[in-house]
Amino acid sequence: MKKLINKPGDVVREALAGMASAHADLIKVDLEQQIIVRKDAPLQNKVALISGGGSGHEPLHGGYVGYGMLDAACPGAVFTSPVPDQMLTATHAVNGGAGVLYIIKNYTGDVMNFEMAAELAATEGIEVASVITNDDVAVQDSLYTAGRRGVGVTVLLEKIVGGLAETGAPLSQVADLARKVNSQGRSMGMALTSCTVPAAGKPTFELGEDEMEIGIGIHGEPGRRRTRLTTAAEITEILTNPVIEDLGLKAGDEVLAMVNGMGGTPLLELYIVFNELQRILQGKAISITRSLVGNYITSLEMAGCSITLLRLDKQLQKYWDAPVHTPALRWGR
Amino acid sequence: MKKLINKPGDVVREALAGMASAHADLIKVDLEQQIIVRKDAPLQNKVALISGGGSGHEPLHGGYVGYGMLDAACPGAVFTSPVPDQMLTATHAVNGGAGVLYIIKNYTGDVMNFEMAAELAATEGIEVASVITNDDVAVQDSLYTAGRRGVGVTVLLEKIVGGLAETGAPLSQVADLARKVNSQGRSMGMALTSCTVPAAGKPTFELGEDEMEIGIGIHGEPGRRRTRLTTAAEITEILTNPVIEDLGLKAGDEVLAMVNGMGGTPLLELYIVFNELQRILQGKAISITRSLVGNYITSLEMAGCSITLLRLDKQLQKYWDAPVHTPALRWGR
Amino acid sequence: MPVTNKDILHWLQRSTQVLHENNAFLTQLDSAIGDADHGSNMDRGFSAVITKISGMQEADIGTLLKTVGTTLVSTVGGASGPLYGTAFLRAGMATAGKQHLEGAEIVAMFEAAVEGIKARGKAQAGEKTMLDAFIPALEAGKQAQLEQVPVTELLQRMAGSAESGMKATIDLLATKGRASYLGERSIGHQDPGATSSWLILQALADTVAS
Amino acid sequence: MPVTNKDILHWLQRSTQVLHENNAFLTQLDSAIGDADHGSNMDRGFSAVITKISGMQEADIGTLLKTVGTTLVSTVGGASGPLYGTAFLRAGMATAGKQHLEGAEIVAMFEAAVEGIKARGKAQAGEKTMLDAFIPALEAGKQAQLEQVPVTELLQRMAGSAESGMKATIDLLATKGRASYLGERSIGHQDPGATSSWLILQALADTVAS
Ligand SMILES: Nc1ncnc2c1ncn2[C@@H]1O[C@H](COP(=O)(O)OP(=O)(O)O)[C@@H](O)[C@H]1O
Ligand SMILES: Nc1ncnc2c1ncn2[C@@H]1O[C@H](COP(=O)(O)OP(=O)(O)O)[C@@H](O)[C@H]1O
Ligand SMILES: [Mg+2]
Ligand SMILES: [Mg+2]
Ligand SMILES: [Mg+2]
Ligand SMILES: [Mg+2]
Repeated sequence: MKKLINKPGDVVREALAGMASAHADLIKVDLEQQIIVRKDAPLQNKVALISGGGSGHEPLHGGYVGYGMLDAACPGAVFTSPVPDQMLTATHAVNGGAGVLYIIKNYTGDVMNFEMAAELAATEGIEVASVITNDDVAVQDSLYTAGRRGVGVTVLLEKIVGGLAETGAPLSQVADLARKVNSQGRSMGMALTSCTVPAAGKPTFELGEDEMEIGIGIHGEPGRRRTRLTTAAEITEILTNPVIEDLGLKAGDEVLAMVNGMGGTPLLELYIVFNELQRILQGKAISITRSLVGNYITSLEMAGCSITLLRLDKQLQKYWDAPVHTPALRWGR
Repeated sequence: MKKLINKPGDVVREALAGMASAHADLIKVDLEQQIIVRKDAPLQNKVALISGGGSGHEPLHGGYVGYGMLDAACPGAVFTSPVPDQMLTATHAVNGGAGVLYIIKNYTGDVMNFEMAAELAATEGIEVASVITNDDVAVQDSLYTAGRRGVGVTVLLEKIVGGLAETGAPLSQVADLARKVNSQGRSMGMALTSCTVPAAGKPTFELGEDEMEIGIGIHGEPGRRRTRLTTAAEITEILTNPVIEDLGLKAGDEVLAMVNGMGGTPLLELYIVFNELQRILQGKAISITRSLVGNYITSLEMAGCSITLLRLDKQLQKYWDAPVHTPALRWGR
Repeated sequence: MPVTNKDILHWLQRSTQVLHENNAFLTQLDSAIGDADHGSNMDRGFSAVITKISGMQEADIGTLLKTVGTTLVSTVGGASGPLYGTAFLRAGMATAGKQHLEGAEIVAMFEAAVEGIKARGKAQAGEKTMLDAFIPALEAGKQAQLEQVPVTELLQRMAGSAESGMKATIDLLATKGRASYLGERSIGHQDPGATSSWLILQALADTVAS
Repeated sequence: MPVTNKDILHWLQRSTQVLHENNAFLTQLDSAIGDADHGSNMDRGFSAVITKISGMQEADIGTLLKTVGTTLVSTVGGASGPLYGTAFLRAGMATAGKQHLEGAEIVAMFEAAVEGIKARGKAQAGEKTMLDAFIPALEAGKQAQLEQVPVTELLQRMAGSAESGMKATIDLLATKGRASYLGERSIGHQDPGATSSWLILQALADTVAS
């Protein structure tokens, strides 16, 4: 295992300490409770947005805490959902009286831990709503799985819904927009390499020199199928077509397109994939109105990428464009 | 070689096409001449900033074209300096009559190609000044080397000097500030892994499971020495101490600190390094007034990091804080 | 001889040790069909448990088990945190105030635990989860209780059935948890959660036998 | 027999082919002490050259070589682009208007090329660069010219000296170019630029001999 770390058990705490000093203008970090909170929280009469999940997906979620996005993030151990105590502490730290929205990626662990936190918050009379993201078309949603995973759309949702929350909209409206964003976005990912969980010390799986995994999530896990490595053009087709189909995108539609790196893929390659994506969508007369190319929701040092398309309308575009100021996403101020 | 590419020979052109469509609001890309130009160029009576170098360092330089930073970037083949024709075409595209500043990283190839471009521009009567960055303390500047390489400081310089140029300052003043920034910053880098130039098809060098390279540049090349892999704490010491010493930093000094990923290192680890850096500087009563943690000047998918410290004063801080709007760096608008 | 609160304490200590020793093994199982963290999750949780209960020599069994439950919920995370946490919480509720447990009480305790896991995880037998170790163990416990076997034997039979259940997960297709994303590819791998469940049940049988 | 402009065309064709065949080899040499691009740089440059000069059967030697120079400057980049570009530009200036070259003119042409490389790269002999192939070749050419040997032999001797010079770079410590960053670690590796220089000089000797 080759990593810039000290002890595997200290990875998350030390990275949080680093974040705290690098972004002291934007966030407060509680190293004891392991939560990241917006500097000016709690904000009176603003719905507070909390998300969380295992570490190893940086900048998700801690990098998205700040003006116009999340009020708090709860990072768990690497690839391990945080615990209800973190979420409850975060809830106390950010609740400004207008209620709290939990943004939960659909993984059994995340769902159950947030569920327990919500139960506890409810007993204290705090108004909590939850939205679950499940945009990964690699998982066939059916009786035979835990349901589609929450992946790339989570980033876009945190931004867009954060934009609305900043206006002082009520919890029900904020939660509705969150559900709408989730319903209008889909993703699919692939890996060229696995990654190594620090505590495990070796790669989660092994891939041959000419192999790739299609339909991976964001936990360094194997995907739906292993196939021969092929060109960026074909890989982009493989990822994009199911997304387009599942969303029912058609000529004239406008989308926000994200080409996301899994952590170990150079930006140069992500732009090549974006070029292919643009070509595919252009061929179907779907226009990319907004875009994001880079590492936004990662799996440690995994090489690979995911593609997310979000069907845009006036409302989503407006809150996407709204100012945001977080460690990892910033515009308009 | 596992990469998200089509043909090795098409990598740069296709990535540029991807950049062009992803950032059509900020940049114009000339795919024929292989140059990236600020959307609103040429700007009358503003000194134009041009940089360039081999591809594979993304977001450098193309990601830094836009308001408050570069007017144009010339990307060469992967790890290969661009040619004078690109620089000259870029010069024509951005010269608004106030002169042009070439920002050149100190590599024999970059220096010679920019030199030839400057000679050609001079024959056309275009006022061109050049500044060479050479901040890499891993290279002992002496009669026995081609001089220190230009690395991390280049990013900071492009931002700060871009801030001044935006105010309409004359070329001599812009060039002076560039030289000042270069003189006040130093860097050092290390690698956990090598990287693979697409056209070469295999890693530039091989490192054992418990080895690292200290004193690397940004071209996937071997460094000054190979040593046993150690902790993030020790690695940060190894990189930081020569930088502090060479800059002559002392208690009370303020710095801009950049922890830069080489392309394949997760943000989680970069924050751990930043935490160590903060600890080291705190121990010497040097304060980190501004910071940057992430992938800003990379070597394809190399795992590793570099540390850059820039001694700040009022002037540098002011232009660092000035608004910038480029694909890779954005604030204040 | 009934199971005493001392036995429960020793069981928890033994579980902590066994899970620590099997950290890498459990993570290896989780690498194949999950995300390579089950070993460190369980190890982290139980090492917090052992600290938490270190001063609780005199506590009744219900209090002990509830403490285990809340500690696991607060320190494990992932899927296994809420599931094991709920299991121990429910087990603690079923044994509230007790200083020792007869066979029937042991079975009732595990019944409550299993109900808790099912309620929290919305899974049932055959989905390639920890339930595929717990449910056969519970069935075996019920049967043993019907046969009025001594507590040591009851626990041995439970552990034995947990072990066969765990081994049987190899051939199952996962339909719950992270392994379900693999579809058919989940077949052929032993479930990590079923494995940790067996380790914990075996630790109980071994503790009481010795 | 003097070297004709046809010979020069054939030389450039042969060089293009030889550099293409040695693309991987040159890049491998550059991997050890550089950035793994010298092979593709030279290959890219000369394949542009061959396209550029394809219609230039009637051009004089000076025009041909200047075209090579500008093409290399415009397509190679890196350190080798300006250096080889300048070398060919200067060689072209030294042979302006000529349809054939006698031994003395060949030596003068290479002298101009070497001066160009020195001026552009600010290097001298012994710094582990292409000059360590070019300078011995030039010296050998001068000596051969003093001895009034036929042109074919003069070119053979130049190529032979370039080859020994290239091999001698293995033991040199690099003090110019990218390899200088390696310090002592640059010793033990053959310089890629000296190698491509030898390949080009050998191609000339082979062209004229055949
Ligand atoms: N819905 C569920 N019901 C019961 N057990 C489950 C369920 N989902 C997952 N599990 C168990 O949890 C184990 C995985 O635990 P762990 O690796 O710690 O959490 P995570 O899957 O969140 O990484 C699985 O092996 C399985 O036995
Ligand atoms: N200053 C110099 N003078 C002469 N030759 C040089 C000089 N610097 C580098 N070279 C030659 O250039 C070669 C490297 O060329 P290449 O790999 O194409 O460019 P780069 O070093 O920019 O990647 C070296 O092997 C060396 O022979
Ligand atoms: Mg997990
Ligand atoms: Mg190069
Ligand atoms: Mg797991
Ligand atoms: Mg090179």
